[in-house]
Amino acid sequence: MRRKDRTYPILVGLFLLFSGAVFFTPRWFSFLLTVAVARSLVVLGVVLLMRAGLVSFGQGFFYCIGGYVAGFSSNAFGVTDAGAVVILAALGAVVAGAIVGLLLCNYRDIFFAMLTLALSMILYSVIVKNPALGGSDGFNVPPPTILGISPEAVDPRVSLPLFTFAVAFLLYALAHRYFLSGFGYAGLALRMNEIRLEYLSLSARALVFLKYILAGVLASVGGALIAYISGHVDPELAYWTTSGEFVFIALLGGTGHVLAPLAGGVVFEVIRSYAFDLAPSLWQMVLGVILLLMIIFMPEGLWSLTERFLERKRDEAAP
Amino acid sequence: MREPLVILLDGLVYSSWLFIVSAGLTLIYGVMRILNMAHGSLYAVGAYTAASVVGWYFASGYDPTLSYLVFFTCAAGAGVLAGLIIERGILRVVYGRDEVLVLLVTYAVLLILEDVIKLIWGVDAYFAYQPYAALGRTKILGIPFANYDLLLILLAAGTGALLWFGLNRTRQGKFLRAVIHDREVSEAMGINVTRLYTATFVIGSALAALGGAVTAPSLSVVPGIGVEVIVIAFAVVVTGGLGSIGGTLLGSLLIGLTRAAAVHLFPRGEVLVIFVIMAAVLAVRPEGIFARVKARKI
Amino acid sequence: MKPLLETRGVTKRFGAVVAAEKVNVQVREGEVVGIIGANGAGKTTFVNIITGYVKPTSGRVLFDGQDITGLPPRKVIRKGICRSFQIPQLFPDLTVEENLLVACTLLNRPFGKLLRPFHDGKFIERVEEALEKFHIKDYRHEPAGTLPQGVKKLLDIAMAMMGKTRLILLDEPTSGVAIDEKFPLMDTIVRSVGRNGTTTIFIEHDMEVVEHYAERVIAFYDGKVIADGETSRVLRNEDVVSFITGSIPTARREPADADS
Amino acid sequence: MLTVEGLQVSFEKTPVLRGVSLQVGEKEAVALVGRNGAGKTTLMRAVMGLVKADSGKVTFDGKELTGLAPNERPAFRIGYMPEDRRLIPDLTVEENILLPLWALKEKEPEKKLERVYEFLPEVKELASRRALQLSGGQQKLVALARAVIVGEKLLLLDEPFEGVAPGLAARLAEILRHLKEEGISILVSESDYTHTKGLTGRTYLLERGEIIDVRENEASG
Amino acid sequence: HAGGTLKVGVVTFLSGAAAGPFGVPAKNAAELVVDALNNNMVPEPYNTPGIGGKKIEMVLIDEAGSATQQVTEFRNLVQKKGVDVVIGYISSGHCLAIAPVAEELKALTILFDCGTPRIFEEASYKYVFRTGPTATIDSVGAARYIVDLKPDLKSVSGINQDYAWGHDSWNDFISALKVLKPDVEVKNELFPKLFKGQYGAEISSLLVNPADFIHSSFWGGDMEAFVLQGSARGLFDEQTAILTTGETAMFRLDIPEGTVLGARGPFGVYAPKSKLNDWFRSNYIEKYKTPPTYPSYKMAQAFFGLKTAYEKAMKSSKNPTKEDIIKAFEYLEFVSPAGKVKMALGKGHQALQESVYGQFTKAGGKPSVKNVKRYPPECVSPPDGVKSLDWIKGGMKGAKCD
Ligand SMILES: Nc1ncnc2c1ncn2[C@@H]1O[C@H](COP(=O)(O)OP(=O)(O)OP(=O)(O)O)[C@@H](O)[C@H]1O
Ligand SMILES: Nc1ncnc2c1ncn2[C@@H]1O[C@H](COP(=O)(O)OP(=O)(O)OP(=O)(O)O)[C@@H](O)[C@H]1O
Ligand SMILES: [Mg+2]
Ligand SMILES: [Mg+2]
Repeated sequence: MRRKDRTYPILVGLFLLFSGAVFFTPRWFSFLLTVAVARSLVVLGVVLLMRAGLVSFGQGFFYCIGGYVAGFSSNAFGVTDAGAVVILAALGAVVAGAIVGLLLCNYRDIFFAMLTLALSMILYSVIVKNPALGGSDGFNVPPPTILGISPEAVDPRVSLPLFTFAVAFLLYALAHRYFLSGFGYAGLALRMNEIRLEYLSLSARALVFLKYILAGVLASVGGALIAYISGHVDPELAYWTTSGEFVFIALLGGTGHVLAPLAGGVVFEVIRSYAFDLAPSLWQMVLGVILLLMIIFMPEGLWSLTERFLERKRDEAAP
Repeated sequence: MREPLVILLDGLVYSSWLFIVSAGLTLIYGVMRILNMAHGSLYAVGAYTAASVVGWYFASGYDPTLSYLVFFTCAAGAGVLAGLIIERGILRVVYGRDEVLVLLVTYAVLLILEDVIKLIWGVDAYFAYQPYAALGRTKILGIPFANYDLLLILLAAGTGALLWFGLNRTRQGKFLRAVIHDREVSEAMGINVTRLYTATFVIGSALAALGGAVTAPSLSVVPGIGVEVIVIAFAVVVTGGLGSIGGTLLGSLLIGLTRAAAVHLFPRGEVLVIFVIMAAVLAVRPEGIFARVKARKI
Repeated sequence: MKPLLETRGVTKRFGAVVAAEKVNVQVREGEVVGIIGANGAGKTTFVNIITGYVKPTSGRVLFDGQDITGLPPRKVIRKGICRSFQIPQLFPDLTVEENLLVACTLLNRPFGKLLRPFHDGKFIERVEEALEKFHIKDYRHEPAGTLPQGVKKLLDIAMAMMGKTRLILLDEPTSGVAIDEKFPLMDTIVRSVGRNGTTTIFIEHDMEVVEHYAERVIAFYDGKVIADGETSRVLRNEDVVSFITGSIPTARREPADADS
Repeated sequence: MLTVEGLQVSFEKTPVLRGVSLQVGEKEAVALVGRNGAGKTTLMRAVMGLVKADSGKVTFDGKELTGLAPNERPAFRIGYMPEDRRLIPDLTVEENILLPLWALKEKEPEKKLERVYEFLPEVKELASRRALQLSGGQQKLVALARAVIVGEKLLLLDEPFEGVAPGLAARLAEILRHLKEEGISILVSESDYTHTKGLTGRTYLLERGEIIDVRENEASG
Repeated sequence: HAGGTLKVGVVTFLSGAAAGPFGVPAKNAAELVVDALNNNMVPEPYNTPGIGGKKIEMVLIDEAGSATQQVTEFRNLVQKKGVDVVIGYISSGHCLAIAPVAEELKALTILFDCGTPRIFEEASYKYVFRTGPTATIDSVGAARYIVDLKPDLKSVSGINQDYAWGHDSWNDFISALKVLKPDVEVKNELFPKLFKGQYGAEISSLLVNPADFIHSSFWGGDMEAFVLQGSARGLFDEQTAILTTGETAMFRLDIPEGTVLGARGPFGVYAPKSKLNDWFRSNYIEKYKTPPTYPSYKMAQAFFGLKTAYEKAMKSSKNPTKEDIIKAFEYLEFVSPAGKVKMALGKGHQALQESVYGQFTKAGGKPSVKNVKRYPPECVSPPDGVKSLDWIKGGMKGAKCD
């Protein structure tokens, strides 16, 4: 039996909850939440690929593109509206993704992972070498207007998180719809047996191409949002460790559901923040140990907790 | 006309280092399908061990010629120990799980090891320069080269030959290939898979540590040296074709030589070279130079 | 009448191994053809070549008069050819039901419309029908990867038959299937394809199945066609007997025989 | 020789074998017959230790196997042929066959290899080819050879005739009979009686994880 | 402590490659100075307890991680931990990212080590100060020094890390040198990847085309590896290296005789003799068994700058507000173990100090420096309001060198 799908109402509920948090929790927390949500969009892209059996170690490529689109839009081209920039960032990702996707769609497994990594590292070194792009130090991004509302009119510390949540939850809803579509399942099928997929008249390459671009769009939008949230972009956005972290969060959350990346993202930021706080010089170890324990006891990611919970409830409900 | 020859020599030295550093990675991946992110940390463990041992050795005033043996052995020993702990203590629990998940486990190990190293050795630099300088230098084409570096080429060649022989010409090598392909049926055929896994991981770790040890004398051993090594080792291994020792050798040569050429002729492009080469090789041969044979599925 | 499928001088070499040598075969619309042959004779390779999984070293494959040589499987499939596999090709982590649903959706919905929800009522009905027909209803919620060998086989065939087909190629459909399921399975296949005049080619090692269902038999040996013709004639062919079957078929075994 | 007592196996709480008991005596061939999903493969795998039994006991030659690791079993001269062939694709056919002997550190594996080739000249022809390119049936033969070379006391054969051309299948049955007469115990699973009819002395009928019938074959010799 | 506590967030590298050479020496200095101030053990002019009588409470954070992460942590420091002042940041990228956030949060922030002049040249900040000199003085000082050392120099090579710091250092250096010696020839311009560690090919390249001097702004492990590998291959036999951060390694590494060493200002061995310096140096050595290097000095300098400004602000009100402190801090002059510091640039937010270079020698058996030359701030730095590179390329107009 398929469970009744309550994802959309849950998304709306979460959006309201998160928005409320902006007003009712301490500033540092709502900031952390905003960062986590924006970054979890990138993770959502990683998950989208992972469901199709593709691990991208180079989502930093798009993340960085999004960030720099935001940066350049305001600093060089005078486009300062976050709404417009998010759309621009998405378009940027489509263009970039379509170009490199043509090469990438021939690869699977570790080769896909390494090539995506190579691409992001190439972007990284291009930026580092290029003073016109800000070099390795990057540059600052001024606060945007949000759908026409200037930062003077409404405190960006309120408007930016709300905007981020709105964009993110909209994309989450779309992604959920996608996961339930023919493409979503074709992705699962791609992971498991490409020969059969080919014999079901679907081109695996076209599918990979499409998914790569979609994941890129998510990452790019996440990058643009992060650029505004942190007010700064630098090539570190494209560095492989950044991408690695996204994969890490994806696995932390799990790939079973669209909300998993969100759970992973928030938990990760909180854990890291506390690890930094409690063990300033050993936070990596704390993080590593937590990660290890999670993998050993929760191999399906955080999301499996909710599955277990629901299962228990169902067992209880049954006579 | 001497520049091309200098490039060749520089490239060979660099390739040798690349090979020693990546061989363990490809071995572990090839056999266990584990992309060991902690490889770099094991490299760092080797480097630190070597540096400490060398420091102690020279401070005690023993015979310098024996120092090489001593610090190689100690570093490899440290690698074996670390490998054993990681494999028996952690990896064993996650065997059979998804490849990506195991990758994450090694990432966690990397995070932990980085701090363990910091706890043991602190953050200050360690030096082990005596063995590097002690061998003197040779002028080739008027350019002095450190004899130590030149010996590295021999060491790499030796390691490569040994590994190749072990994998392709011995029964243990055949067992490894059986296990690589089908763990379960190998067990049913009487192969002790657990032992083979442990052995592989330990050898791979020892190789990583050895890589660190041979590098230590020409470096200042500082936190983070391991992290830098991982990406480049991955690039080499993927270029050559995962799990193939010959491929790794070729990958090292290709990347090492091009990189040396770039430094001499086009210094600004040096960083890009590794990835461009990798992308170019993969564009032509999607599974690396020596692609693994695929089983017939239909 | 123009043949539906025609191979002209198809040859395939794998290094020193010749898996197909100048194979010339013509199959008419609506025919039910059995392929027999020793192990390694080139039967699977023949199917692989037709469906584009393997490119022939030389020779042509024509389908309905069109040259389809070297087209990738997905394009061949779109022309109305489908196949099942000797080693079942399933999506191991999806349930039986989902496997069928994926097959049904992908075969019947154009790429552009894949954005529609996957659980579509029309397709669910057809999946239901297939579960019924192939007697795999009990397994519907089990992941395909852990199914018994025989059920995997059934599912594999069911998936192949989810689309609109003019030619179906079955690679050892009954191998691994329990004895008392073999005939019902073949009945199901022949009945459901026979309805719309689909041409059927099946590779088979069980001579009783061949005898019972094939109108015509093609015998392969060492990459070559050594006999081609009406079933009983081929099965009595000397070469066929000595190279492949080992004996001339005797009394027909009835399915019920197994329990007596 | 082989005794299975009250074997119980389940996957995720669903029982697949429910208290199966059977015996294979010395110089005896026994068939395991059942429809798809009856649990034949699971039974064989449990005997090889590839799946964990919840309860029950497997003894061979008077020694209990239950707690041993799978890789300790070939030392008892048990040969196993899995239903889905599972050769090592990048080893040659010959290496594939020799693998279990190497694992046992056998002194003169070549001698035994010669004997197997005598039985199965088809395999000898393939000896130097890599296993990955073999056709389905060829792989089956090699897997059989690999089981035979080590199984000097017991052969566990999971559907060995499936996908084998009829002429050859008849010969395989012949070979198995010969081996049995040489003193090897054989447990063979089949969904079909045709090939084992003249071979096996006893047939266990398995259904939904239970033995529902045991039949002594008069045809046994 | 009658006056309560002053919470100071300290951000510096505690892990990664920058921890050893910079992060931990800076952290050590912070601990030393905080401890000494709290216990009123510092000599004149800082012989009053704490900061304005308040006990200093230090909150330590690792600088490792991306700029986004640093921004998050900065917010945590200010909004969650409620620190009064943040002292920190070694990476220029982090400084650039933090400055506007500090401004947004109205959080008093002292950048202690990062060198990029962009911070106050591209924007102006109210809440942000930098108590260390910019990187401009390193490069201009280095150029002046080698011209003084070898007036007939013909050629230079450069090997710098492939990121902003390396590129900027080289650009400033070569531009300044070309002003001083218009026909100097550049033999090599190498930019190996950051943390590459293996410089075989680069060294060959430098050997194939030798120059009089080799400029390098390498730091930490990279610098030390370069020196080790270069020495082993005789790179420094004929060519003299200028290591702009070389001072950090001079007590640990066998540096070739005559190598030009910088300390990014009058720090470390170049710190002028004073009671404060003697106290700092000897206490540091006693506590950490190694002499303080320039990052230690710069950290101490940040604390002393804060103390001076705070106490100056207290003169007008007993409990100074942030605004009071800022007003006191702008254009402040104070002393540190490295001598006199003037907050002269960036509208009074950017410190100015002299540039000092010397040559390494082991002549006395102990590592030390010879031929030390000091260039006054006005000689190596643009006047307030002028961008560094513009100033250098424009011929370093208005430089006052004597
Ligand atoms: N790993 C597994 N996880 C879950 N269920 C399993 C697993 N392996 C087998 N099963 C289940 O156990 C039952 C018995 O399967 P088994 O493969 O033993 O049957 P079989 O008698 O060999 O059938 P066949 O003749 O088709 O090969 C089946 O219902 C199958 O789904
Ligand atoms: N990809 C390949 N590479 C090399 N050789 C191959 C390849 N595919 C098939 N062969 C060889 O071609 C020959 C024919 O194989 P094919 O699979 O067509 O046989 P088959 O008639 O289907 O046999 P079976 O009844 O055993 O399935 C065999 O000798 C096989 O080893
Ligand atoms: Mg076949
Ligand atoms: Mg079975």
